[in-house]
Amino acid sequence: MSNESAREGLDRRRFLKVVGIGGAGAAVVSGCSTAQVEKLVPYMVQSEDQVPGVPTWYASTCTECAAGCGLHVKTREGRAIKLEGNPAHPVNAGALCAHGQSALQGLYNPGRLQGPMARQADGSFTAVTWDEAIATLAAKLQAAGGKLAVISGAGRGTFTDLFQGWTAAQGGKFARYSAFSFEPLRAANQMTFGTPEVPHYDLARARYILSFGADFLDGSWLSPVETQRGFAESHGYRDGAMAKHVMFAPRMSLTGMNADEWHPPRPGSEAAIALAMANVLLTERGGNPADANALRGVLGPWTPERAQEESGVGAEIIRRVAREFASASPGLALAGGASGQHRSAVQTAAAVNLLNYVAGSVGQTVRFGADLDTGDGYGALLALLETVDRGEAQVAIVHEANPAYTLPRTAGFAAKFAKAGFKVSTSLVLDETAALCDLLLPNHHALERWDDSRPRRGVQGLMQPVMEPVFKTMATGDVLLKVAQKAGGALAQFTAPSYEAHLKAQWLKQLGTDAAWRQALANGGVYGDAPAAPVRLAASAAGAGFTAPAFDGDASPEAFYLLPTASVYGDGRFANRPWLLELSDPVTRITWHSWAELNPETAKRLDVREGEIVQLTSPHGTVEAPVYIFPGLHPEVVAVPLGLGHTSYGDWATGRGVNPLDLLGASDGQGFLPYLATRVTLTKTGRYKQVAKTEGTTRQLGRGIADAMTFAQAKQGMTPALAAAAEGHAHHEVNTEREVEAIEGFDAAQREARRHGEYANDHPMWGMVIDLARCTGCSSCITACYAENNIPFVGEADILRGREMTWMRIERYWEGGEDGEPLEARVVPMLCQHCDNAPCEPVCPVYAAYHTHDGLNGQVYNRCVGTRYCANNCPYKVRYYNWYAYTKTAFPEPLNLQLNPEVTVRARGVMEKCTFCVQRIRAAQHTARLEDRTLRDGDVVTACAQACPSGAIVFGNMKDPASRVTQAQGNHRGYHILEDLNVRPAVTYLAKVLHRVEA
Amino acid sequence: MRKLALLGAGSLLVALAAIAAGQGTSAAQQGPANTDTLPAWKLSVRDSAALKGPRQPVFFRHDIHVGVNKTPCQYCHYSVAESSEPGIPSMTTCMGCHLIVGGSDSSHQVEIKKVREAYNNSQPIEWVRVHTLARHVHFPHMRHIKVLGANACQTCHGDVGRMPQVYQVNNINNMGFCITCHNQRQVNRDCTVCHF
Amino acid sequence: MAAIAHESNHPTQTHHEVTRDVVNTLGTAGTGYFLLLAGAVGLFLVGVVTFVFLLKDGLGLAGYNPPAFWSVYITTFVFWVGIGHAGTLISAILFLFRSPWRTAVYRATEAMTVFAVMTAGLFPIIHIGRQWFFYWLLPYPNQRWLWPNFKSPLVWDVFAISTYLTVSTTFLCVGLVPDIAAARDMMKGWRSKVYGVFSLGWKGTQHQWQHYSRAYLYLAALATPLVLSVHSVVSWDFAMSIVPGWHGTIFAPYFVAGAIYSGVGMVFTLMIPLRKALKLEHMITEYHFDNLSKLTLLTGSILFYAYAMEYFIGWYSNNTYEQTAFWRRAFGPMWWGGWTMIICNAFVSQLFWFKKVRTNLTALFIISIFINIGMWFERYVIIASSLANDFLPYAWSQMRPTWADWGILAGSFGWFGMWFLLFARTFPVVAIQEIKEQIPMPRLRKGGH
Amino acid sequence: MARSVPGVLASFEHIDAACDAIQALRAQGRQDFTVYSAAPSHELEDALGITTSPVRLFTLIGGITGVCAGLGMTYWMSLDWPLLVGGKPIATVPPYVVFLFELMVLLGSLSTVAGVVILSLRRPTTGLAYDPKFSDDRIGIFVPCPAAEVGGVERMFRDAGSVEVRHAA
Repeated sequence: MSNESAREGLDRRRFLKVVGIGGAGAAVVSGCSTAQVEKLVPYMVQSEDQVPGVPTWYASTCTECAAGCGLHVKTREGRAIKLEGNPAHPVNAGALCAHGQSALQGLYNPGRLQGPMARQADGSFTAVTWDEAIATLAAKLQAAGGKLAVISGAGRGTFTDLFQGWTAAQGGKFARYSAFSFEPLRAANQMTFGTPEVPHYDLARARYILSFGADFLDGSWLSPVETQRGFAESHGYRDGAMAKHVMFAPRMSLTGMNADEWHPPRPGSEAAIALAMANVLLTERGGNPADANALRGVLGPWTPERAQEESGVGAEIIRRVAREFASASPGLALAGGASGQHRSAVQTAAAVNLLNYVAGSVGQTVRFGADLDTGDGYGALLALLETVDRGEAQVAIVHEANPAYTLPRTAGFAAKFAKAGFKVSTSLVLDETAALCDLLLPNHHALERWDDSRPRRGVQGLMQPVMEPVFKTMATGDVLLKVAQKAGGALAQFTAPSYEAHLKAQWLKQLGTDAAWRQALANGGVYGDAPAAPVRLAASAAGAGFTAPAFDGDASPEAFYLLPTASVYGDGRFANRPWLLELSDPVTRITWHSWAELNPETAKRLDVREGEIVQLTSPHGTVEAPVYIFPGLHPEVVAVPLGLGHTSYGDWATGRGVNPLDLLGASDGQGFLPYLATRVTLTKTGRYKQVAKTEGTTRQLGRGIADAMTFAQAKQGMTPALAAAAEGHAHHEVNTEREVEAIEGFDAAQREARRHGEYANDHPMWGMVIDLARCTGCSSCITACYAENNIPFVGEADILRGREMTWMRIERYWEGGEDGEPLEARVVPMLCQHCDNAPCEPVCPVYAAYHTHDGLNGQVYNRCVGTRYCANNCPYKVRYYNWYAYTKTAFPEPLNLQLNPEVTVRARGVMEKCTFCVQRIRAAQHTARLEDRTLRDGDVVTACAQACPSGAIVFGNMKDPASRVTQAQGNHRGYHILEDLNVRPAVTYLAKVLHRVEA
Repeated sequence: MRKLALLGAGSLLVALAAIAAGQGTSAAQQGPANTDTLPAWKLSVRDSAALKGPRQPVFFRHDIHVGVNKTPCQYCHYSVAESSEPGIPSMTTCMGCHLIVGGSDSSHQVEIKKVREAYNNSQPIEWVRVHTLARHVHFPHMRHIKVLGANACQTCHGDVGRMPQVYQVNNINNMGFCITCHNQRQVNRDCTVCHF
Repeated sequence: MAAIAHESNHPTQTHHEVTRDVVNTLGTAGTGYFLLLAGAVGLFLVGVVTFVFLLKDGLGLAGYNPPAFWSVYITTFVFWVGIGHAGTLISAILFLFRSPWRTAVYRATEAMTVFAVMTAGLFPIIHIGRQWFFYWLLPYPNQRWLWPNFKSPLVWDVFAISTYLTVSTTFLCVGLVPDIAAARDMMKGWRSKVYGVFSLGWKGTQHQWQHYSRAYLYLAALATPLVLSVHSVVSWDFAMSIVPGWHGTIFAPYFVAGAIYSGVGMVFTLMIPLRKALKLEHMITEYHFDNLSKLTLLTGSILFYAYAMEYFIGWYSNNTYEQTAFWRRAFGPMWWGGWTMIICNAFVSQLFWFKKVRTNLTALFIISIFINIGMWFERYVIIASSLANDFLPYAWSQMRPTWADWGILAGSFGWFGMWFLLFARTFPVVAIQEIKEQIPMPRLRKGGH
Repeated sequence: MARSVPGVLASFEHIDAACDAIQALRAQGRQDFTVYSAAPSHELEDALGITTSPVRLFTLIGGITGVCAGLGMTYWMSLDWPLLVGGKPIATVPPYVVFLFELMVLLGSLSTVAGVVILSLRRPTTGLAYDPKFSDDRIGIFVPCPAAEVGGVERMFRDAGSVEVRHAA
């Protein structure tokens, strides 16, 4: 990582609109046609921190969710081309999730508003100048006389402080809201511990993790990267130790897929289980916290048997898991999140709090004091909306929030919001809320502006503009200040000349010196530990309990519980990014559209097949979606993903899929949106839609692709083959001694016969190890790969033909789930294995696929004629073909500015595949050569390994005995997929380790 | 019959000769630099059309800057030793000298005036690219400079110090041009060294 | 003209009758012919238009569903290469075996061979992604210093197909020369002049015959292993890979037998209407069809055995990939294709045990259509179903052909039909001189030789 | 076109008659006469005493050249720029057998045809009298001879059983 430079001014980084050097990224392979005239445009003034052809890195902070991960932004010739995690950042420690990676597609999204716009009398929008826009807003504010309502989704930080102060100065009302606000957690913490804070959950230290409907690995739960990092740390097998993870939730989400045990309770009944467990702990275990005994009265009635009655989960299971939980210290029980947000969600969270408390986890793995930011919550938003509805807002401003979409239709946002006299949006795109507004003041993207964020106490992240704005947008901070100068009056106190100056002044108050400010910029912020704020049991904790939650709609057994799930598309804000639309859902592997999950038995009973479009009807509305049959679902539940069904959110999102919020009621006064609170009836429409999923067959058929072993076997140091043999299915072919001798002799002779030319010299041999015990299947590697390697998306129609271009894909297989066997999910990241004896190479007629001197399976795009024989002969099916000129459709202006100039953009008719990020290898070799040294371990990190929040991927030189990859290869859990083909892959997988229930 | 056979053999020969000629063109172009162009001190922009190479918006005289004034290449192409891109000089680099140097000849003064105007108007000069490498080739300038030294530029770009207007001496998009050198110097000619 | 019993080994016409009957087939043609030709050209144009779209938009238009990266185009390629095997087999191998019944049919089958290989030769170009770089497969000197990969079966293919095309064309043309001379001598006016050019000055002197006969023998001797090798090489496109269902040592003989089987099938399809249209029923008789049927029976039975062996080996190998591939071939999503190929090839060919079938031209014609369909499906099943179910179940997917597949398929039939129709009216479809060789010349004195 | 050669042209419908005539001509010591027939015939060959054609040498040389070219080309080109594929040796014979075989057949057959052409051109037929019936059902014999010998030759042909004897000037 080089050259993190802190720069004060932007003026010295001219963004080249007409890019000469290096080209505008679009290096298209097309024979040797260089006929057209190219222009070289020099800088007016050469900036010191930019060398053409050499990437410049800036530290920043991710704003895609409230977690505030640290970023390193790679720029080339004034364009941000890749986001990587900041290794020094305490939240993400260098990793970055798929949402964070995709921020670039937010930055360069063609759907972005290109400048300020005002609504005309006929209802259409016309472009205005910033001066006009600011003058309009200032005038409206002057006229409003304090009747102002602000909805802001921004994370905590200087901007929010400014915005809040700016609003308050005028006497306006302010609410901070984002869709997943974890209000039940706050309410439960208030109830049990007397504080509404969201604590820091330390999964890394936990030895036993219980999830009560908390989808903490599904990408939308509190701080996703940090959570996953911690989970991999504790649940990833290492040196004979590994935490156990048990999940109680009606659906096997990605979190459930990574659980050692998954038990589906009746929807809404998790609290009963948690209470029963706390009861078991309290009665059976000594050494409980002293004040926990006060809970005996509360927990007493909650026997496992009663919990079984309420939840349908066996009392024996509850008792056993409780005892295991008690014996593993420290443990951690988790609740909260959209999928568990039913009308008893507060009770669930409170019960889990009690369980943690009884187990002594509070203060250990549940640490108060961090105060994770989740906004003001749903209640605050509804209250604000009521004031607007009462006509108490002359001006309404919506910033980084899209309540017109994220609220159920029954909340009546559009009608209530319409009562505001003058409505302003700062949204970057014309989203549903912006479409209702009168004035659009598009904000800079986070990578184009100065800002900061305080995701939790002790962590202050800074953002700096890494490039010139793509469009004629303006940072909202600057808009606020300019409006203040224009409007005067109560706003006259905001005198900072620019938001940048304001921000710096605020930081200097804390940091003191300019040098410290520069240091903070280079580091991406200032990080420290959150002060611990120990909590004790509050008196109100006695109010914990469980009452079965109410559900709207048909109570008859023919109806289903509707479970809206959150994954790739988040709360809907990611639905306009092709990388994420094409990213197959980690659980169902579906792309580009909505679906309705049904349990196989339910589907059989109803006689519906995959792809049959069903109509789901609740008292509040109706949606239609094709069925996906999913074994990891409670039979009485139908699950529909959140985040699609936009009516206005750019070309890619608008009209795509359905929004399950249309089926929900708005509120019943608990202060949060109960996502899981509706029962729906299901009607077959008789129409079909082929489900655009990337999976073929869901079973491994005993082929040992995603191998696993039990914890006991791992502790004995068993190899996957031995473990499989112990399980009674030996899928690995064993050669006789003579065969082995012959094979080895032949192999040695072949190796000797290869030693010609460059192959006779000494070179590294690149290899990779993927630890399946750590991999959760989160798919951030896929998005990182898309970003690094200029991979085009192909769109839904071609996904239906299996033509996705995922150089790195996650294969998900099911094990068990039949004949009473527990359902087990296995994920395995599949990428080019860079086989030593690669079957793809000899079949290429033109040497476009060949083996490099450093052990890579080279793919020379400009030599490829496209016979596709290599792809046929690839046993791993990791070669991808440009059936059409995808690069022309996948990178419309200005998305093409994101293209990595170091990677050739592939033309139509060319085969492509994972290259082990050869451009990074070559760049590292260039650097080493310029510095007159040899490569060191860690000089080359592939994009996938870099992004992986679980740290499951290790890359390096297999010839270096000291390298991490060589050492990881020596692990007894190591195996090669399809080893019996003797293709000798360079990718070694380490078998997953499972805590299986002892018989 | 005989005629047919003769015709066949003849056309084969012609084809072979054509291939051989194609192979030879790069070598032919490499001939001695036109020593007689240098004394043409007073070439004006009107003469540039007759010169080899694309006409530039400003008739920049490499033969004067490099050949006469002995400006080192890296003075302007500043990043060639550290980056795959050699870099083209920023307008300030030009003005570093041309704030003072106004040109001795009227033909020079005209061109220098253009530079000054462009600088004053903050309007960068859009140079026409002479050497455009196909986009699927990654050529690390810095490694070549590292190994061959700072004055190795003319190995590929020819003696620009004798070119009033820069033109392509070698077809850098002929892969054979690269490979010949790599072969002679016994350096790696693996495909993924350049193509990825 | 005496009716001939089909048992007889020799034709009973006089030399003059032979020349007359064959040369009379040349020249003017009826409306039916031009309608057929127009149809063929029309189909060919469908293919051309499809190809233009493929060039413009990309191969995505065709129904490729990865993991099946090959489908209808390669299927049709192998189909036509297969068709192109009967001709040289009959003309070269049966020539070496001195099989008397080949003479009447070999010219037409040889022409069929050449045109089928010409058709097949288009497909490697059509099916690749960057058609305009096809020549990179050839070892020509270039400034990049690059050569093709001689370990790739596709380069073997290039050499095998182009050699086969060259040699079979040469073989056809060499055989044609004396017959064209005969046509030249029997015709009048400009036609005589045109044929005169193509006859290359052939006079039939004993010196010419001396070299010609020897050369023909050597050409036959060279063509014989070539026939067997070409489809072996094509089969190695598959057998050299590791795809379950492809990776079998049985493939070369299996494919060669299949090729001859399909080729003879196409011979039936073409010759039965042709002999009627050209009024050559007395020259191409049931005797010939009976023998061709026996050849079909032999190769069909070899196919039967190969199919059985494939499944047996799939099971016996105890290799899960092979077992799954063959299970899914028979009972998977493409079961219909798998059974079509078995019924049309293995079972239908067994009808030729019955002489009544062998000598009933209507039955033969219908069966030949089954053979054509069956052999196309054989290749489609081998390619599409094997690829669709290989090593990683996650990647499995089924083929769904599109209009672009059918357009090119139709175009290939049009292209083939166009050439064959043109040939049938332009050149003698029966080898005049070879038939004459079988008819003893009259003698002044009885007895003797 | 070259000037026509004077001589006698005889047509035969019967092969034994033609053979008799040939033997008679050979008995006269004539070597330069030309025999036409529509199909090759062993009887005529025997009568003429024709030996095996040297065209087989062309085939042999062409075939051997093909074998050498096939192996040499593949081996040399593999080593010219060594590229490793599938862990196989850089240059290796088994896959190259295909090329030596194909080139053997290709060059073998092309040189055979070339052989026929070259050998046939050694005995050009230009100027020799010819009759279109020779490619139909007649055997023709043309004897070039000066006008003085015409009568004798014509008589000899008639005696042998020729159906038509013509004097070509």
